[in-house]
Amino acid sequence: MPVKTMRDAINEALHQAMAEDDSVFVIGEDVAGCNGSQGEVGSVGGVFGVTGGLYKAFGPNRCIDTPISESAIVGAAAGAALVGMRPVAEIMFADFIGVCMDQIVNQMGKFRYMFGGKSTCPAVIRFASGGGFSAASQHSQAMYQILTAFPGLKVVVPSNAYDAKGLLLQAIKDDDPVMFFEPKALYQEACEVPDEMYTIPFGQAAYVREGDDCTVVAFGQMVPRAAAAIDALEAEGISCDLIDPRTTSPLDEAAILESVEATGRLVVVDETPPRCSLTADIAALAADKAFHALKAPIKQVCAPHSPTPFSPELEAEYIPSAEKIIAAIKATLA
Amino acid sequence: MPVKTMRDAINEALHQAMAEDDSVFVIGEDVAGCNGSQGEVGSVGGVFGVTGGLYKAFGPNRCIDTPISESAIVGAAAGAALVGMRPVAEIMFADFIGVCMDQIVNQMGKFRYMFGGKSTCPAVIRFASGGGFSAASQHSQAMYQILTAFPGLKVVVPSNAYDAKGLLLQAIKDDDPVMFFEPKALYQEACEVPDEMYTIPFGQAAYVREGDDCTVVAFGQMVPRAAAAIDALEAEGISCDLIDPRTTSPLDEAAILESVEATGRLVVVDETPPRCSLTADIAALAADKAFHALKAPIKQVCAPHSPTPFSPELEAEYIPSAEKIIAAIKATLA
Amino acid sequence: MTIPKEKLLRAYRQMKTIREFEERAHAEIMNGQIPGFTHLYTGQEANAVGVCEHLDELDTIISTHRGHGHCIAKGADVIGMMKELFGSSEGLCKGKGGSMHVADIEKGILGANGIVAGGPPISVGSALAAKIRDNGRVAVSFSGDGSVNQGTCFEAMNLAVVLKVPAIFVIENNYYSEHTNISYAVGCDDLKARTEAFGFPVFMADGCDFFSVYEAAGKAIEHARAGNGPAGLFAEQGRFHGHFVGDPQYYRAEGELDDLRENSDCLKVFRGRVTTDGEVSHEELDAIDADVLALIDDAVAAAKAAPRPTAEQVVEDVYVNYGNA
Amino acid sequence: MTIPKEKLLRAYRQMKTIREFEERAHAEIMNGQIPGFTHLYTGQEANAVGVCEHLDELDTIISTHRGHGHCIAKGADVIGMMKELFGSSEGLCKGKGGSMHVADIEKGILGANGIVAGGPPISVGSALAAKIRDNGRVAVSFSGDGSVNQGTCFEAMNLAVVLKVPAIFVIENNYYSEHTNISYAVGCDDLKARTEAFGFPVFMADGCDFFSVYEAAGKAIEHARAGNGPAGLFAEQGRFHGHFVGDPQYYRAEGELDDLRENSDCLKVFRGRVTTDGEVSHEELDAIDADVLALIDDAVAAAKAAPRPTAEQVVEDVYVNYGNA
Ligand SMILES: Cc1ncc(C[n+]2csc(CCOP(=O)(O)OP(=O)(O)O)c2C)c(N)n1
Ligand SMILES: Cc1ncc(C[n+]2csc(CCOP(=O)(O)OP(=O)(O)O)c2C)c(N)n1
Ligand SMILES: [Mg+2]
Ligand SMILES: [Mg+2]
Repeated sequence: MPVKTMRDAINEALHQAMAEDDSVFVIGEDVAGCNGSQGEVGSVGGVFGVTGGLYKAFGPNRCIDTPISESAIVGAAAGAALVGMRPVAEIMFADFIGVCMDQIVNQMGKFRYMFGGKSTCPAVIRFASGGGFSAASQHSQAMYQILTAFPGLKVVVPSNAYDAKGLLLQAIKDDDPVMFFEPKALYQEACEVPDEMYTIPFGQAAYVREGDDCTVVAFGQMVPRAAAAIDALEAEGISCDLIDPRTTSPLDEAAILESVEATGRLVVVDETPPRCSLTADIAALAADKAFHALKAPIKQVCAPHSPTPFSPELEAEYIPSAEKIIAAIKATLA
Repeated sequence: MPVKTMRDAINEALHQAMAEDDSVFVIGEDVAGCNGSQGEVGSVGGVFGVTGGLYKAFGPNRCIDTPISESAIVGAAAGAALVGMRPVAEIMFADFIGVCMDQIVNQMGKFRYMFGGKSTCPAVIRFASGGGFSAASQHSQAMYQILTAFPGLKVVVPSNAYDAKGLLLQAIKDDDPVMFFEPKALYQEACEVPDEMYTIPFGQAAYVREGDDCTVVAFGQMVPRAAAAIDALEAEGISCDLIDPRTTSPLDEAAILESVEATGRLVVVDETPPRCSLTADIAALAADKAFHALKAPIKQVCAPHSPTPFSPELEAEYIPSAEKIIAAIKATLA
Repeated sequence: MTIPKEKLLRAYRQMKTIREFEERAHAEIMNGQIPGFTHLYTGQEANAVGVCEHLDELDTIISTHRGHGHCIAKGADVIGMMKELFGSSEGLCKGKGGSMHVADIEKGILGANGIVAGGPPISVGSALAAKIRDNGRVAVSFSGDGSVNQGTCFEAMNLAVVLKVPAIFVIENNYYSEHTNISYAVGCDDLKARTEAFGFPVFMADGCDFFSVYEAAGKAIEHARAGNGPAGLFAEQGRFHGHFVGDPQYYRAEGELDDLRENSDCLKVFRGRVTTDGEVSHEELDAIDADVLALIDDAVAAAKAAPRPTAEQVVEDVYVNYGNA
Repeated sequence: MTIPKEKLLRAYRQMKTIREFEERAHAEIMNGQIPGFTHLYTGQEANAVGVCEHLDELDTIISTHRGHGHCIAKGADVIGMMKELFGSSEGLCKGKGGSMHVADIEKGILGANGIVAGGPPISVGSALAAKIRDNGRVAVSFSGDGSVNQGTCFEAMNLAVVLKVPAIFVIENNYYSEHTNISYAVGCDDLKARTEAFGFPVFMADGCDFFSVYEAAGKAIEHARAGNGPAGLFAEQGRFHGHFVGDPQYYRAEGELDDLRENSDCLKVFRGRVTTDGEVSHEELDAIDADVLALIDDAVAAAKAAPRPTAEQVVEDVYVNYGNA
């Protein structure tokens, strides 16, 4: 099977979805690039290169550059989706949710409910998410935990190229608004990805590792890191389940609970600060619904309660390391 | 001691803080009222009446009406605070955080960290928060759980008039940006409130009830409701601790953990939907740090994963009732 | 511009329907029958109708917190709306939206909206869809004089110009945003010029005169429909009630409300004009009045008798489907 | 307008300092010594200096992602800045902010800012404080041609007019926001007119000519300082590098960069003018060049030798204090 980076897998999904369904279009800042300039329009394809080639393949009506107006971008997606299009908007960095939050959480996320179930809003918003680039406090936030809190939105966080393609194709087909977070630290990571179109259903976790001693639940760029931690522990005779929920809303509660029932221990890993986080969310789930199986305190491995620092040394300390994940797993076994 | 509503207690705190320190000013939509009209400027005092009289007492430079431009309001507070003023901005409904989120979470909340600890931003933002008025999906959200997730902000949620006054006076004195959420369902609720100025430190929970069987942690308008639930259980011989953290960031972890250590049971109550909520946050805290004391699954009582409905019957079902709190407490004792 | 008689009668019926809907809603709110925050459109009827008479079901509108008039003008089911205001499960939004979120997608009504200037960006999206599909549709957003200072409104206007989409920005100047006059909240002296400077024409209308609105709206909509990009329409007309029901209205000049009702009532103005012209008789209009009154009576009666939502409905209608979770 | 020689020499020194700072930063980024996303100001130096030469430490500026030039022009410690870019704990922000968040509150620098148009509302707040205190201070926000379409920018402009505060909006038009030309992103034909329509005067400057910027900025700042409310300044001048280091710059016309460096270099323009006028000799400027080179050499050496932050510092500086928790 061909090996592709997450960037290329997402790009391929966009190409295929747009070819299949002419109600799909992409919109955002520099998703084509060079508009108004003397350069060739379409030669950029997004600052992370994810929308490369779409302008050339589908033209200016389907790959639409915008001014720096995130609220208008999301609004445009919301409105087009309400009348039956399937827009895929790009908000460059997830941190910029700050300037378009209302359109996401109070508008597209609530339409269906406020309108008594009589509308659909099949829009996708893509975000480059998370840390790892010394991009400092305003360009490093994961943000998916924030949107997970809002009913009406679906929230997706792929951890590898294969999942990214299948989840994005599902997102575009999905009739609800889907927030699609691409951990930017993983854009260059590659794995086998089929050329054909395929979808991965929402609310179905992936079992990344299987083991007996502890359940580890990790999100996004923490998934490969947790896998590395678990692999390192094998030598010490410790084996863990590693669950990647893939979608945080809906959440595959059953997969998590089943595993915790079996192992009796839980470590939850995410790159966000701790408060009102997904690590807390999953821990609380287990503390209620798998309580009687629990043999040890539930450990959360996450960033500290601080903004993301710039300096690489500080950021390395900030984002959970494999070492910290190992320590947490061991703590549950102590 | 005089009895005052929460509205009046907050208003009194504003009057006193402004009289004491001329760097304090209020800014927001209709905080004075009638500007540009033929009516008397200052005769409104905020749509909830909380800033009544401030214009007349302190004039147009200290009680400042604005256009409907929430990002500019928060930005104005942030910038004024950076240069040493102590602004108190009003964002009418907490839901409107959607249109000014960046200025709150990416700007004022991160200045100090990004600037290496060399700035202070002693701004307060006040929000009318939460449900109970059939105000539907865009005017009923609590939202404090969302801001609690962002390091750099302090977050306050009073549950009675006495606390509201003392916490607001502390917020205005505080050198960090403070998000002050006023549960609008409590504006008319009254209790004894001293005329003098006093402060309540942040990060110190209030013990609202004391008991042995279960720890209940509740926020904002859920505090009196949880108290009613606990009082009703007394007849059945069940006694509970009721802890009101009062500030969600910082959080008085010690008070919660100490109580859970003693009771072995925990119910967390809030009016928000469940995902990445404060109820999950507190449950996760206990599932780690009080794990060995726990005798029963930790129960969260919160709204369902849906936007707030309009119809009173639906909203009554949506916001946790005393009955649901009672059921959860009993479930931990089952 | 001559307007066929049939259209005139329909316009009158629509305006009268809005008026009676609002006045009865007002009464029922005062009675405590309608929950929540309700903002009435009384007095501004000619705006909504003067615009929507140019639209068909495939064109879209998006509205504001003060949305009843726009929805009725665009063809929303009046009885379903009244049921919605009462919070019935038979309401247009099953009692989940209420006054501030009345919507009817099939009629091209993308909803009332509780967020000031929440609508314009969404309307640009609908206009963009029309452009992509090249189907001749237009998208109208209504918003108030208070909305023009919200960032989303500006962004929407600029994006509409950049993408040259058929979006019409209708700004209804009723002089106040809540308790603040436009002369305070809009910093510049000439809001029309400020808006036009974004790069599209703005047409002006007297909001108490259906004919004025209809004519100006026609130009704006024609401009957009012809593929020339967005257009604006400013209509000036005071509201007859407070911002919300219960507003003490300290901001009013003495006699302002009486003057409005006396001299700026679009129903009176319309009646005066069409009967003077001899196009329509008083009797014809009176007959419509009677029809409308009966309709609204029915609507209120139906709303009071309509079933109430049940607890399990709280969690319905959040998603089309919610995966396996 | 005559400018004292001393001031001329200082202006040149400032521009040259920015230039060398940026060119060395560029080299060190290419070397892999400077982490993160860095946006260079090379070519636009006259904007920052032409404005900041009118300000003292109690006036404030707020900047953008492309902030080094503004910070240096306003007096930030150059060595501390270079250390910050390298991520040292001795950096101006202790290595926590980096290029996009350089700040020095004591010098009136409210920070570079990673959010496009994040700065203008904050600057209005600083201007509001000046108005309330009636202390004669002004607040300048720098932002780019791409920022003018962000809602926060419009809101800030309108609020500044409404409150009549001494805010100066400096818009630096370097023709591109990332890879998109202003002619695409700004829908209208005349951005100056669109901005003036908000209700304040906008002055125009040739951004490669210090004298042009200095003169126009003087007018804008004087307008604001005198209590007349906000003012705008538009300065046009291309950047010499890509949007960020590594940008392939597909959007450039052939020869555009060469032409910029050849014909729109503010240092050359300045040198040409002051030496032709005979006010300043080439030797005097050469001496400044040498000084500046030495300073930047020192800065880079110091930054490379500076201590690195330690793990426990991650959680410091979030709050002034964090209660009992
Ligand atoms: C973003 C936002 N800010 C504030 C409000 C509160 N609010 C509701 S209506 C209103 C005034 C709106 O004025 P205008 O746009 O003129 O409409 P009108 O009420 O006059 O029809 C305000 C401030 C809101 N709903 N949304
Ligand atoms: C709200 C927001 N949207 C998008 C970005 C990504 N971004 C960073 S710089 C930039 C272009 C800014 O252009 P301009 O304002 O002209 O400044 P210049 O880079 O030309 O100095 C963009 C889109 C951002 N930082 N913030
Ligand atoms: Mg109005
Ligand atoms: Mg630019």
